[in-house]
Amino acid sequence: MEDLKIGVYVCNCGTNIAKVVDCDATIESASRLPGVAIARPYKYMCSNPGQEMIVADIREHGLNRVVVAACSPRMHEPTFRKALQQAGVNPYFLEMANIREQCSWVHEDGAVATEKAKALVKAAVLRVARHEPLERRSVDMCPDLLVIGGGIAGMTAALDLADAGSKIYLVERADHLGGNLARVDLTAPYLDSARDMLTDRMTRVVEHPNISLLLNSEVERLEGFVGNFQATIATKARNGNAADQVATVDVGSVVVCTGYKEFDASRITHYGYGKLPNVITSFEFEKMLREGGVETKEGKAPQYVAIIHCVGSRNLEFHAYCSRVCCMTALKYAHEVKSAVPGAYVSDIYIDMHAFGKGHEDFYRRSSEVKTLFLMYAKDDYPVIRRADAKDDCEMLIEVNESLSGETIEIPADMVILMVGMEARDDWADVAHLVNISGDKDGWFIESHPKLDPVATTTDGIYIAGACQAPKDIPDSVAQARAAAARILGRIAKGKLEIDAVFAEVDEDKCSGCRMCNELCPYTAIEFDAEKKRSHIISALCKACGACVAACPSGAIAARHFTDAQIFAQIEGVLA
Amino acid sequence: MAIRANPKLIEELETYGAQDVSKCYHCGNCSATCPFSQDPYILPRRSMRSLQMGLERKLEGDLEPWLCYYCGECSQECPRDAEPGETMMSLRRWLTSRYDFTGISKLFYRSWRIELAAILLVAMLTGLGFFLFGLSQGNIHHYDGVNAFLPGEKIHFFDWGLAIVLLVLLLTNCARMWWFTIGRDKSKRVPLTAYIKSAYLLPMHFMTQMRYAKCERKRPWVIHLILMLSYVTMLILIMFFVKRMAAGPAIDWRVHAFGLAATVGLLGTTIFAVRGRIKKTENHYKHSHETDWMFLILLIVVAGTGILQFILHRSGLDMAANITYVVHLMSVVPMLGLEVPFSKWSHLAYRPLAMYFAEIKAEAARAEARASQGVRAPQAA
Amino acid sequence: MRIGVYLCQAGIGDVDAVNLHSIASYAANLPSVEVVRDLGLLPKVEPDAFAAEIRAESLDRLVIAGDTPGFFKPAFTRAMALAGEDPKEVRLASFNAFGASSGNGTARAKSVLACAALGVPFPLAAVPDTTAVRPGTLIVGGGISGIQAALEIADAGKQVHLVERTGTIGGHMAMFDKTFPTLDCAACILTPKMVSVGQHEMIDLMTYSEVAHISGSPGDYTIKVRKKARRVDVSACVACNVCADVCPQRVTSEFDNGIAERKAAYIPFPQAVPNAYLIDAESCTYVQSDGAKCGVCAKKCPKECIDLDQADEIVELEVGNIILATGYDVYDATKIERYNYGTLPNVLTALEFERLTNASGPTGGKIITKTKRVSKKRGEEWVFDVDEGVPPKSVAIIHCVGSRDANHNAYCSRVCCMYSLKFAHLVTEKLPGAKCYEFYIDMRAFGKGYEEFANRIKAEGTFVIRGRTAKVFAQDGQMMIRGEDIISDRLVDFPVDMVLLSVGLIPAHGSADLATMLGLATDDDGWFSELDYNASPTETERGGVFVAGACQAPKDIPDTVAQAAAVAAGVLKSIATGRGLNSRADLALSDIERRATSLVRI
Amino acid sequence: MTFEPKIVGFLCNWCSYTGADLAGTSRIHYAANVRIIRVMCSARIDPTFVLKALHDGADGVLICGCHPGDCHYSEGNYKMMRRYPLLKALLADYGIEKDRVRLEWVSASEGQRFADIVNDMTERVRALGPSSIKTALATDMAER
Repeated sequence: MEDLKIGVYVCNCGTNIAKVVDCDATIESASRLPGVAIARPYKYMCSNPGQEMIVADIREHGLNRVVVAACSPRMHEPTFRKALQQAGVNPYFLEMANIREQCSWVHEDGAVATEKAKALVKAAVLRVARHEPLERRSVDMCPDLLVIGGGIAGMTAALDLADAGSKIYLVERADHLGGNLARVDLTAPYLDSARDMLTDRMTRVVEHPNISLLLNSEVERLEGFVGNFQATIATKARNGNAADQVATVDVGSVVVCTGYKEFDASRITHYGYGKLPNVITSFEFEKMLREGGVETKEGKAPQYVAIIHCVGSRNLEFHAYCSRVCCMTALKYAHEVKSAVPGAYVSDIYIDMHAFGKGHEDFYRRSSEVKTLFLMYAKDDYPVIRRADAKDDCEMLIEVNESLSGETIEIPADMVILMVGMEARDDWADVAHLVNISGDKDGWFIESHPKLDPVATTTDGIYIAGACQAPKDIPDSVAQARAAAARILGRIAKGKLEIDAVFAEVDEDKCSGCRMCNELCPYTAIEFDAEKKRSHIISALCKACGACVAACPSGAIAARHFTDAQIFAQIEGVLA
Repeated sequence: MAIRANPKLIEELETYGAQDVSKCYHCGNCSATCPFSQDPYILPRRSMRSLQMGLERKLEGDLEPWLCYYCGECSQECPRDAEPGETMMSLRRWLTSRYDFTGISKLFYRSWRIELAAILLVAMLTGLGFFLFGLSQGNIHHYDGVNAFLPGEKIHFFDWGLAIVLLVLLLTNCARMWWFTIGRDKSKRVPLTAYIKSAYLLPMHFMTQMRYAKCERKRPWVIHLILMLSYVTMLILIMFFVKRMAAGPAIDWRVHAFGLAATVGLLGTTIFAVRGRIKKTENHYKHSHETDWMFLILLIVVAGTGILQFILHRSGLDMAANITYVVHLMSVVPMLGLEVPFSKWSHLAYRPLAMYFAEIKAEAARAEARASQGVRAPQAA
Repeated sequence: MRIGVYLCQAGIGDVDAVNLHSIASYAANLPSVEVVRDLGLLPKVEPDAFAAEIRAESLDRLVIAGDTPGFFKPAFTRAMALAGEDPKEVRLASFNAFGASSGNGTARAKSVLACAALGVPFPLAAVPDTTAVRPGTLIVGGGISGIQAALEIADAGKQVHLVERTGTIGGHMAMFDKTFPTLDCAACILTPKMVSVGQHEMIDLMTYSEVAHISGSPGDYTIKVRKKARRVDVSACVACNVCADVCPQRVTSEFDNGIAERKAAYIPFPQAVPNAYLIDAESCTYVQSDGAKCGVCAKKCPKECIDLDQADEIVELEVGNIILATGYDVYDATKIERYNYGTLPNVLTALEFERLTNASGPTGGKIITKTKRVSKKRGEEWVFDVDEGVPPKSVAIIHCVGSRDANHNAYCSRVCCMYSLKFAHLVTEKLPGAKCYEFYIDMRAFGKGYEEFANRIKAEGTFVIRGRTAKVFAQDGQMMIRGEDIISDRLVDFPVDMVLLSVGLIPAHGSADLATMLGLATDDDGWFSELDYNASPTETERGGVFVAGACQAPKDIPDTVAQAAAVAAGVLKSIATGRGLNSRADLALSDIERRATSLVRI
Repeated sequence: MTFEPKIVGFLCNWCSYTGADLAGTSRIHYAANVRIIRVMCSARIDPTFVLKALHDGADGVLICGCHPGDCHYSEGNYKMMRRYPLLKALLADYGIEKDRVRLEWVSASEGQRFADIVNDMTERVRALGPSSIKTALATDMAER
């Protein structure tokens, strides 16, 4: 290796640094450090002349390492890295000493601050001496996509990418597209036709040349990593005798849109679902609406219809979470009952009315105006449904501890609609395992960041969209599906997948195969090679947090750019 | 014990003017805005709630509607335009019909046609009766004295008769009000001492309407007070001093001054109210039930014909005065005979009574709480 | 096929935008249409009676046409079933859903009706032609949605021009301390994104700039951006603060929402991107005196990068797509007199409290009440004084301020319940022993982890009172609050030291101008109208124009981010293929009719 | 002259280092005794870093990471949180006073908090006096 030739540049930042820190003394001290070929101050290192000075020095003096003592690396590290690159030096041969934000701006005593600046510069010099040239690498990015689930989210993601030219494998377990939305008649709050919306999407999917629609199919296996997955898809044979078809396809990304299932209302005994004939679930009522059969099991038009919210949601016994869409659906039913059975009385038994979206509050107000009787109950204080007596003019009576009046109220009902909440699908854990993501305690898939990255997961290349991440209404599912599509489009646009030069590596010679690191990685980037009995990091998935590095008992894992040697050098430096 | 809800009641109340109550989503804004709202009488939201759910029996027993003076601040601030003020007004109409055992009140409130027909019928009968009586008994050119077209004493006799009928009707209705609000609830016994202790409230509220003054805007109170005082003055004058009122040609200012003032008061406030209801100047004038108009028109006719016959009489135009007088009586009789017991004017009795009852009930509740030491500890604050 | 067309209006939206008479006669001339009846506003449709009509006319398809015909569909479906016809053959011609409530509403309504009569979903038929698309994208607004959209597109290697009105990107999120429901620090997750935007080679960041003019057509828009005179050279400024130190003019800080002051030479906040100062011309002595006075900052600037005489500049951009991410403003609480905001010193709005409780805010995150300060120059004023201010012993939080209220904004602002709960948490956490009250109507904790968060706040000891406060007033020098505690069935009337108003969201000022410039529809409340509420929540009737985040309707951060990323899908798709859709708004009736007819086979 | 301890600070890049920068941009003054070393995540902080720092003459070590739940890498800070008691126990076995090593959560907006922590820690370590570890370790090494 050629001799170290370190250039140290101390920025005055006008007087921002120089007013407190004695820059000349810092220079002087730095110039005596091992390997330092040149040490110079400048008024503003970040300015063009400042950067040009570095470039000129590299060219003139053959510098191979650069230390800039200036502001926070969060500000200008990219600036100076560019300067190095321009001069033909690997950009990672740069180290910055933060002598502004963490020195001159926070200390008043010049002498003390100067000592600290000297130490920080020394740490940087010692560290940079141990830097290694790093290269950003890239892996191939297959533009094709696997979409699991053919509901509204899955179809949306598929269409966006198919339009952009990718080949899509849309895998749906059922024999038709549309998911749960296919069971719905009208959507809230504008009472638009769900069928029209689905017909539009389904027609496009079926007719799209880039979409390979695989109904009656399931993904059996997924291997590989971002940009390079191999998916094995099994398609059930149409007739019983033929064997299932199994195909393996190459895809670059996977969007999981497996949606939800409805809560099983019979689990709440208070409601007598399954025992009382005219206690039905929202989906059963939806079917009545689609077929024009809003009537009791006895074939009569119900005079009193009651709607009970939060069935299986927002309680301690079943699910603590809110299912997000049921309130609006319930309000929709209030209107629909009044339309299908003019003169019917509708009671709506709720906890809090979640009418939060665009047009929702207005819809709620309209429901009030058509004289829906709203009754409020407290969480976990379930209304109780019983058969009415013969003298009553109704089939059932619902007893509610009504919070807005403080009274115990009995509501007449001929039909009771239970607003069943959303639940993760029974096999969510299998799906999570299949694509290597995780679910929360309720079985909803966990996103990479609840706020800033609601579509990615901790496994790079696997995205989630729609209600499989958490209960969601149609616009929010569509938005999330398109967000996943955008992320994938962005990566395809570049052709290759750029991998940051900073990531962790396993030295196979040192690895003992203890697998301690395997479970530690939040991005499941560490694989265990059973044959070699060694762990291995998929650099494309590594985000360089270094958790495994610190944990490895054999010291076999090195964090590029944050190696033990580099940090040890820094420790020595700051303590000088 | 669960109370059975009746989703149909809200439809019944629509005919009494409560069109918007279903819009209420119970934010509690109105109750906290209301100057009359005070534990244990929280209004108007609770009444809105009972009405939405159709808790008929509970509503019958509520005094809250009578504690509201309709300053309208609740309606103004209501985020859902549910018109709590108007709902309370409608509940007062509905309660009036409930207190009235004859069922006439209900007919009037639910159909303005029936009410109008009843008024016209009574007016016609009255007119016919007096005209025939006058023609057979006296001289139409003569206004006062024994040979008068309508002799004072006879009329006065009729007045008293009417007054007694009125009183009986009112008293039975008031008794029913007591039954609904206090008597029926066996769980809460009100000791006799409480009745006596608070008895002073009845005349006080009747005469001063002091609670009305709690409204932020004082003008409605002043107007209402003038109207009420004028009316009562007139009533007293007619009941006790009608002879002197009618005696002419000399003017007895000790009586006539009151009479004139009352007439001016009646006419002035009525015209103000009519104008207000047309232009919707006040919150409580924004919605007008047919019975409101009926009542105002009757009042104007009564006051107008009253003053006109006085002027005609004093001007010596006895015949014209006599005819006007018959018209006057034709409006007075339906007003007193129909409006007071069966319609809007019954609140003259119900409102002070309600305040009296409210205090008694609250006092009884306080005594009970003291006895059981079961004072509910405040949860917050 | 025998079709019956029934016009039924629900009275929603701009009902005068369509000519029903003309639509009815159009419907009568459509093939197979046998019956056309106008049933008027909010008709009572009796299924039994209608079943008789269906039988009598032997209709086998019904079309309900109107502003929101879904309101009447169940009755017609029932009637079809009773008449023994296929209940699926009830088709909706929804004028509002497909943009017939504005512009050439009647023609659009006719095309919607034609599609319904043919049994073809309108969005399938009403697809405009494609057109060539320029690769650049304009994003208006540098809040979290603008940032997210910019990064999604720029990370794909496509050019973005991000135009932000203020001196820094970051928007409202940069003002927040914590974000619900995870309570992670807003700065921790936002500032790295801001820095990425500032350093991204594909993002042309134009702060302190406004869109002045837009011309062109989908795929080829020409934008004039007014770069307001910042008077500080962004590339040279090192954020040393000398200009602010020497500046003699103090004004209230917009970033701190008026609870602190800044100089006329200032940086909105320390982590601003670009990390450069600016001179506020409105308050600058030099600018206001036409150069006669002051100018000291320019003289003292060590980098000599202040040009106080700088003038506005117009920059022209050519882009293919436009993303509107203009966000929101908050409701003006002074409009609600009963809360006495602006009169009582310790009644604060949500954004004021965000700054107060923010660790990098004026009090360093200490929650204190205001102190009275009297000075000759400025008279009596109430300020947050870290040394003298005392922490409040009780804090009341009022929900739905300006929201869900016919007298103000009828809509729900979607985020206030959750941020109010967050405030309650911050109060109980920072001020142990202080009482905290939440006055709410409905607790709208609907998102992932929200309900659990609400449960946690209640468990922490916050008094959650169902009932919106009616009044905040002063009594004998003490602030009082009066409301109804509905669940406990009593009136509450008690003293508090601080009141927080959970003000609702309104469209950002200036968004109406943008809508006009682009010929974009807004709803009654001024939020930009999306193309299709369910199916296309980020597109608009105008080709190449997208909406992201709260400018479409109030939205929380996760939903905003998802939507902003979703917008990028539309943009990237068009850039990838080089073709984008024209405006649906420009589609002619005949085009839609033709396409719908060709699609009938499905 | 008062004793000026030397403290090494390991700060995570996303929250704490940014918070320390904010203290700077907000010009919050604090003791100059802490010298900061940036790591990507507090989970990267190997116990040997702490030992190395103490060995090389540090009188104290400050570790800062994101608040629980805020980790850029989801739960790196929890890993540090779990390692910390073990580290403390180890140090206690070496006879190192507990105040010499400290773990704190500092967010990107907590510039003031960072300054307060630095000042407080400096005072505490100053009160403890110079660390004897360096000499102890040196003796130990020599004996082996």
